[in-house]
Amino acid sequence: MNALPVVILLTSLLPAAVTFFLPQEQHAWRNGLNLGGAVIKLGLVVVLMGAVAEGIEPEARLPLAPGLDLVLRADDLSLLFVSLSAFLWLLTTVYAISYFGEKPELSRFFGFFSLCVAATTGLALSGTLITFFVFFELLTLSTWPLVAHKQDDQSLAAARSYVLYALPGSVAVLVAIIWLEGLVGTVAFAAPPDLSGVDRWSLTLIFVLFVGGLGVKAAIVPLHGWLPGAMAAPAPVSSLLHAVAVVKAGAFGIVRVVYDIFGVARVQELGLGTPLAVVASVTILWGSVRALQQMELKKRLAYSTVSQVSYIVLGTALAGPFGTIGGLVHLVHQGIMKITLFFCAGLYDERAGARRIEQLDGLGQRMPWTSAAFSVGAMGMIGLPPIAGFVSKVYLGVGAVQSGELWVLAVLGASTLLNAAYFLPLLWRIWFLPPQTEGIGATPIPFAAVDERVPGLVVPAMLTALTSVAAGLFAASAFSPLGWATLIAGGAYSP
Amino acid sequence: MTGEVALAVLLLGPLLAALGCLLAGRQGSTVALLALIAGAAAVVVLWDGMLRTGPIEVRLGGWGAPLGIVLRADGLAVGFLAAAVVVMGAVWAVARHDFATPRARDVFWPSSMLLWGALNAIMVSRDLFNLYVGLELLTLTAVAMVALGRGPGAIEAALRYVLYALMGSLVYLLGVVLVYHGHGTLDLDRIAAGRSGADALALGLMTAGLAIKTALFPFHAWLPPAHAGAPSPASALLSALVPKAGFVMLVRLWFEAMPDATPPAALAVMAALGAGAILHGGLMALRQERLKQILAYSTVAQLGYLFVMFPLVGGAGAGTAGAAEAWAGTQIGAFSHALAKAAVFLCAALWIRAIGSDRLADLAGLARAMPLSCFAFGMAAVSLMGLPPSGGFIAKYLVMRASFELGLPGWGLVLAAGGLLAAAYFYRPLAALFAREPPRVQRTPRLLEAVPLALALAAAALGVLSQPAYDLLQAGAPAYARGIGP
Amino acid sequence: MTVLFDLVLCALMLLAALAAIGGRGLFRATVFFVAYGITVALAWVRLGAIDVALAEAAIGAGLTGLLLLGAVARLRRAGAPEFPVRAGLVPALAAAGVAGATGWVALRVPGAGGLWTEAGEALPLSGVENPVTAVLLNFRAWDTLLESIVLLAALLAVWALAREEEWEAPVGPPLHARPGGVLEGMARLLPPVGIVVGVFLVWAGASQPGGAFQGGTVLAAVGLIAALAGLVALPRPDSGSWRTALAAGPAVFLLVGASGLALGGLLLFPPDWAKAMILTVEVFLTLSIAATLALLVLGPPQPRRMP
Amino acid sequence: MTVFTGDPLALLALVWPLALALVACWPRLGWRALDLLPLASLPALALAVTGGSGGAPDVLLGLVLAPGPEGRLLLGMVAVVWLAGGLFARGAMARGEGGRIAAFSGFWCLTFAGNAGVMLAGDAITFYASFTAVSLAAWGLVIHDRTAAALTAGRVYLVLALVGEVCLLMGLLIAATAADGFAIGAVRAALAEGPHGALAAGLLVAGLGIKAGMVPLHVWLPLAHPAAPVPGSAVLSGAIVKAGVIGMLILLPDGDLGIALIALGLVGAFGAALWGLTQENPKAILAYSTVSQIGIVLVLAGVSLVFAETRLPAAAYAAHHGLAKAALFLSVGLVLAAGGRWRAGALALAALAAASVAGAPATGGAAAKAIGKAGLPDWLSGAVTATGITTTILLVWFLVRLRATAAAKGVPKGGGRPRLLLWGPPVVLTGAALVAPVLLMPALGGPDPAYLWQGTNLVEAIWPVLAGIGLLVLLAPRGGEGARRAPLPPGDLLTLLPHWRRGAAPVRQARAAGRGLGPLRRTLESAAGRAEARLVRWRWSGVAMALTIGGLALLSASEPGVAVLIAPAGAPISLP
Amino acid sequence: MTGSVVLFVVTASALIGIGLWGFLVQAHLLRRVLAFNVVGSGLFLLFGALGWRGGGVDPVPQALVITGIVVALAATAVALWLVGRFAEETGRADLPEDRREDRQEKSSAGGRP
Repeated sequence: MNALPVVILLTSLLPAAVTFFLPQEQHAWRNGLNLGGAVIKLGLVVVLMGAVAEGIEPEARLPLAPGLDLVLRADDLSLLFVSLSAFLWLLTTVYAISYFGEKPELSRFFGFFSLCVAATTGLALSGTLITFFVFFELLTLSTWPLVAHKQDDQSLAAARSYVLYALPGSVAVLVAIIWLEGLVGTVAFAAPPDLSGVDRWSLTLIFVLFVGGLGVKAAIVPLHGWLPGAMAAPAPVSSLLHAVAVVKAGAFGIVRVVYDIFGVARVQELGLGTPLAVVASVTILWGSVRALQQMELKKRLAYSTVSQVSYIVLGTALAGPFGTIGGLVHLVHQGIMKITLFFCAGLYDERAGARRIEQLDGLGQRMPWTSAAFSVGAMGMIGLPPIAGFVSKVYLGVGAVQSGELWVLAVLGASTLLNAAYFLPLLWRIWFLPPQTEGIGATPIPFAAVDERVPGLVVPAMLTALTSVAAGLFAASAFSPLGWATLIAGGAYSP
Repeated sequence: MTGEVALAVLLLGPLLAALGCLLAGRQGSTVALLALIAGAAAVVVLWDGMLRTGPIEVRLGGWGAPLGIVLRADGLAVGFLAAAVVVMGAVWAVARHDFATPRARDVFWPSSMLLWGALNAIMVSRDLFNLYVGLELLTLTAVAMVALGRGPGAIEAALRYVLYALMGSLVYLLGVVLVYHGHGTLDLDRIAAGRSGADALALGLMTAGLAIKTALFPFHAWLPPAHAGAPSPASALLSALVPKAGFVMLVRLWFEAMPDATPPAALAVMAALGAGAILHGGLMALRQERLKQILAYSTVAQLGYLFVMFPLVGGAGAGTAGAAEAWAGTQIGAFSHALAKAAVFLCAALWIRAIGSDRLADLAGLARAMPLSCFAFGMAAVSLMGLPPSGGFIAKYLVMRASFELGLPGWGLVLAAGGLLAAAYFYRPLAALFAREPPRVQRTPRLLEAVPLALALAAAALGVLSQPAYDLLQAGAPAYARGIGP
Repeated sequence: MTVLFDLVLCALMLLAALAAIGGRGLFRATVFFVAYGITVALAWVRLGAIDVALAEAAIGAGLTGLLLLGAVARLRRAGAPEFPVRAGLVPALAAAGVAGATGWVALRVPGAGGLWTEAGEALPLSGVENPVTAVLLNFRAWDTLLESIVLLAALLAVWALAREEEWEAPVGPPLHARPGGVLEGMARLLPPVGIVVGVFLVWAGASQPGGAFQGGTVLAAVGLIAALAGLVALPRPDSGSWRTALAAGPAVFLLVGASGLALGGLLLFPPDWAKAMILTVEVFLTLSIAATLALLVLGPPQPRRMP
Repeated sequence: MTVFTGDPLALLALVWPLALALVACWPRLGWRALDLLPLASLPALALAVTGGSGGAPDVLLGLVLAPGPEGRLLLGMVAVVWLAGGLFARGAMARGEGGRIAAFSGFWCLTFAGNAGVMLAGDAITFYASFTAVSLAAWGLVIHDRTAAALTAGRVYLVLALVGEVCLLMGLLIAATAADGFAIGAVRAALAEGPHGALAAGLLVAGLGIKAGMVPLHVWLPLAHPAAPVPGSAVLSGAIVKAGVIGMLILLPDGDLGIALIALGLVGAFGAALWGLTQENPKAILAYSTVSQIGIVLVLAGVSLVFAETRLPAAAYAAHHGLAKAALFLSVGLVLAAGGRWRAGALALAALAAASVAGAPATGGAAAKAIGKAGLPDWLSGAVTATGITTTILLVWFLVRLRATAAAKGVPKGGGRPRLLLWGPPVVLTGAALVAPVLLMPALGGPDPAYLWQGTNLVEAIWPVLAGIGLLVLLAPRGGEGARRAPLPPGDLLTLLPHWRRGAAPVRQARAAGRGLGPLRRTLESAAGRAEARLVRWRWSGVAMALTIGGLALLSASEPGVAVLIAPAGAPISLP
Repeated sequence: MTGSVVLFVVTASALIGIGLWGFLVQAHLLRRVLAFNVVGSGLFLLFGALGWRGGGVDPVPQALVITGIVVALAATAVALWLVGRFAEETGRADLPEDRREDRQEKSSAGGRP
């Protein structure tokens, strides 16, 4: 059982390693390999879930140097993230296979793609800070070629700005980790370090470094500049990037730092919860305002991610049981909703050539399934019941009140309105406006020729849309993300 | 005795092979291969033997110090011997295709064997003057390789290199003279056992001399043109291995020969020079337009990393776990730099073969044409940036942690900044490789592309298998760098 | 009296050095340098180090001077910079500082006494009577072995300067010795003498001052004169026999050193066989050193421009 | 996993319309999706009669469907209104454009689900979810015609609805936190006593008030009602605004908050009625009438808050208003669709419904007022009676305008005999409005129906109506239509606002960090370049070398190395 | 004898200083090589003088000095041939960075091509 986390990691890592060396023409092998890995992984994650639910926490350890062990360990928090990434990996792989068809450079793409998922998995299953950092960096590195995949100027510029932001962030995290470990020794999540002997200012600075460094990935304002540009990547990448991989890694890291390193009580004692909440709130609002100004669909979605991911941080910062649950559950909810939106954005782009929002006009007629899925995602983002986003919002709101941070409610409210302001016009255009008569985009696709019926693209979008409805509708069920999040929060607050 | 035989193979083998290459002419590479195989076997034997019985000591001619010369293969030495044989092997594989003309062939193969022999000699020698002779041999072979370069700047670069090297050796030798005067011996351990009023100046002189040879900032100006001007496989040797010889000598000098003459302030000066190298080299690398120049300035910067160790190992933290971490981290960093830097230079070698240029603009789009080597370049760059999972990361991590543990976070932060600079200057070639338009390329055998990949993977593997490296480095480490680990 | 002699000697050395460093005209500076080398050799004689004196005279002054003169000739047409480039105070202070500190420390710090005793005690076991030779070829044979290799490396570096298309040409500059001229006459006369002197130096090195390096230098000089006179054809860098000559000495040294492993240790010369082994090494080494030095002076193959 | 508990009918009332909404999406259905509309509210109607409750613990955060008496009453009313509206729509809109009709049908069912949900909700989350559904889906009803007016109205409606959503949710969250649970009762208690209860209650009033058409948050209403198709207007005014009302009734705690409600209610009751007189469009006039009537409901609700009494009277008044107002809206459609004597009949039907709204004697309106006034203090009772005057004036004005509009439109093709589906629903609704309150009077805490026939009460019911008519005759502008000033646009307060710009002002994005670092990087790089140019010259290298030598030597000589403190074995020793 | 030791040590140091100064300030490459040799011989002389006792010099420094002389010769040869090749290619006997006319340009352009 202890080997299970390693095996789960390998289900992504091995396909990645093999895919790199597959000749370009071996489409069947490559697809089989990646799909197989994804399916096996999902299965194993379910097994792991069972184990963790029974209270077993498998752990595998690889000593590197003294005080530097790579530890893979599954606890309930990591499982939340792993299951999300396993599920979405499978769907994204299906989507990506259909999306790319037999385009060139696919071995490279899928290699890095699987590597990216492996990094996310590793990050989720990390048992120590340094393990976390190792995978955190692997993630940075493996996503770069994905962002640059199209290899045009825009992609390369986006990739450049990504690295420009990510690496200083990594350095900050590394400094924070090493500083902390220099003070209290190796830090494992299972046994939070004893920080009582450390002076206040060091702790504060370390915390700021952590949040600053992880905040780059989590796209906290003003460290978010890379994210909107990164939408230049192919749709499956954007989907993964925005839903599970990069931004989530940052948010997940902040969650880990707050709960498993500092502990909620200490964060409050240091007076850091409120500033963090303020930062998250500013991000939420700023991201929304910027999204409102975007006329390109994927850019708008990207800024929406900026805004939404900070819900997670906000929940963490609120440092109460409900806030925690809200933040954690949003980790999952935002993932499935945002991936739906990006799947659909990819569909609009690929099948109708629509990239700008005015090009969406009337597409609901020709692409009803896509548009339905998109609508679900968009309404979920706004927080309309019974879609998943609503549940997050409720918990965050209650968390805010619990913590006495009533102003957070205003932020949530304003964000809801802003979300509505930039999503509803999209729905309006898709469903209610007449189609543009001339073709869309650079190489016009005649409106009548628009055809969404590519199962590999539509079905994943539909599935994630359904999942986000189910996650919200059956939130009270024990097996829902909310159920898991509640379980985790119980752990965080029981001692 | 096995250890001694293995050592003899590593010391005499390359020299004999060099003579063989000289005589064999066309078959030079075959001779070199035989020597490399023997050398690799010897390294394995030595490593194994050393882990079982501790450092292997040979008193040449049976004399021993102070009259004779003592060789000792400790963990540090064996580590570098291993790195050298791996890099040499990789360079061999690429150079076999690269040095086709009689002149290049006839000079390169003997010179490369001599260079290897000189490196091996330096790594195990415990005698200050013997180290000097070894270093001279190393320098001259390195100059020969630079002079082999075809570019217009190669001669100038070689000339500048020689001038620096001449002055460096003289200043070092002056220090040796003072040490002999003060101690009546040249043996490192015997020097450590006594004290002399001449130590301070001798340390200063020898350090300055070695700093010049190691291209430590601010004495690095000769290195970039030389390493950029040499034929690329030779550059790999020069950048990956040659400066490490001077570094190892400095380490031996400061921590083994004269630990009592190295107060914190002096150690801090060394680290400050290292910090200067990191920042200056990084910034200069950012300015370059040619790949090999970037790589050469990167070497300047990376050498700076190694010197940050000084106040951490020898300072107030001596004897603590932090010191051991800094020691191991730095040496692991040196190993992984050797592997990774050789990998990137070999990539450059392949690319210059394929497109005839190493200007960044000309590299555009190479990722599509030569994916394997570009991947290798990327992986090696990751190690050089100090990002996980790689030896470079473990190195940076250990040293940084030591700096924080010992309450000297400034040095750790310099490392962090250096990592950023490295990312910045490696980004440009990487981005160029990844651009869309593939250039016209001559076909390169896939197997050849696998060579830098193997090196890059080795550098990455060092990150995962750093525990054996750590154990190795603990063998024969100075007492105050021998920690038990947290 | 001796002090006065020393004073004069030292003054001469300093003057010659200053003239060599600061003298106007390259040729003159080089000549002063040779003169300086000879005064230094004298100083070594004064110090009673005849081995070093021989080496300094033959190598430090002689061969180096020869190399410098050749270089002066080659650089005649090169654009020369002003002299000195700018004699600022700071470099002068820096140089004076380093030198002064060295001298001061050297005088202030009591010497540890060197290795007189150890060398003396070990001498009977070394197989030779000359302690310097014992150090060179036995106690610190590894140094000497590397040193002989250093020469080879230097030759490789020099050869690396050849142009690709000239690799097949003979080494050295084109020579135009008049047949029957003075040079030829001298060249016919000198070699036998030189060879005798060289061989003697080697042979004597075991018990008296002299040795492979000094002997090799003399042989090299002889060879050079013969070559200049056109008596010996200049070899090509890829000449097999010459390469054998270059490699023989170090190779024998290496093999003998390695054979020590069978006898109890690396580079071990058992006292009984030491003399024979060292002599064997020395003979081959002299040959190789002579060849190497001569080729070093001749330099890489150079363009043959028809007059 | 428990699917549901309690009465399955409760769940069915909610799920059934949702399922129908999905069915309406079936593209083949086209305009025939209208057939679904009347079906939507049947289970809810049954539930209102049987009065069951239930829940689904796994759904949302534990779905609880437990209507109180007010909820049950309003649920029944709402179900009837939607049923009638659905039938009318089936009659009026058949054979329209397929896709649009299907969308209308989908929104219809969804809106109804929400409308039923708010009445059924037993927990705050269910209430909020339903409220959202009824609010946002109703937008689809408003914009159905896609005219410019409809779209503007839709936008205003949507913005306000969303703001209302947010206020409601925030208020609920504060309260639920204090209550440590989402049960309606607990939430209400927490609003009264918990921390930040006043703030939460304020937010709730705002959120619910927007929906209910409470002055001054009513501005969407006069825009949306005329813009929507007739059945849409009917359900909007009759049923949907009651979602706000029910919220106020079941969520707001007893206390002084009621005073605010009374004040706002009075302003609305009179102000809106007067403002409605400026309107020409009969549906706009009806909309202002709705605002005015809701004002009365608010007064009643406020009183029940202040005196901690049952909310049933307010609910009863609202229920009657729903029926009557829906009947009025439908009759607008009927009048316009009818010709000849059929039109006269339709106008008479409208007048009947209007009389009921005005509280004419022996109507359901009088009964509702009687129920309401039962607990009122005298001065308030008088005020409520006085609203009869304004209401009468407004509704007569409505009838006048309706007749004029119909006349202007002329007689429709086909002789003017409307189909059963057009006249049946308004007739039924009018009937219900006239009779149901009277029948239910005792059950709703009012006096016995006989009360209505007592002389004084008759007089009290009739004088406002007469006074209104009299006033109208006195004040009516002479000189016919032409002399009237140009009508004011609907939307009153909204027109006072300056034109609001679309979208936020452009915000300049902070320059990318990389670009910001550019100058610094260039400076550093060129400094490094200059240093490099120096260091390559021996002049400088040599000096640096000398300095290094000297510096290290001096430092080294100045104090012993620290390493000497460590004995070879690793044990520290002390310096002598 | 002590007096002579002092004399030789001082002279050797002075030679080192002279050579070093020459190395630093000379631009002509041949003069640099020459200066290097002056430093070298001064250094060797210092070694000898310090090992001087009675009628001879400590044999170990003697041997080391001989080795040093040979190594210095090797380096000198390489340097001189390099200077020759450099002059052949560029027509100059000095490095660009030491040329006065270039200095202005160098410091402003920063770095070599």
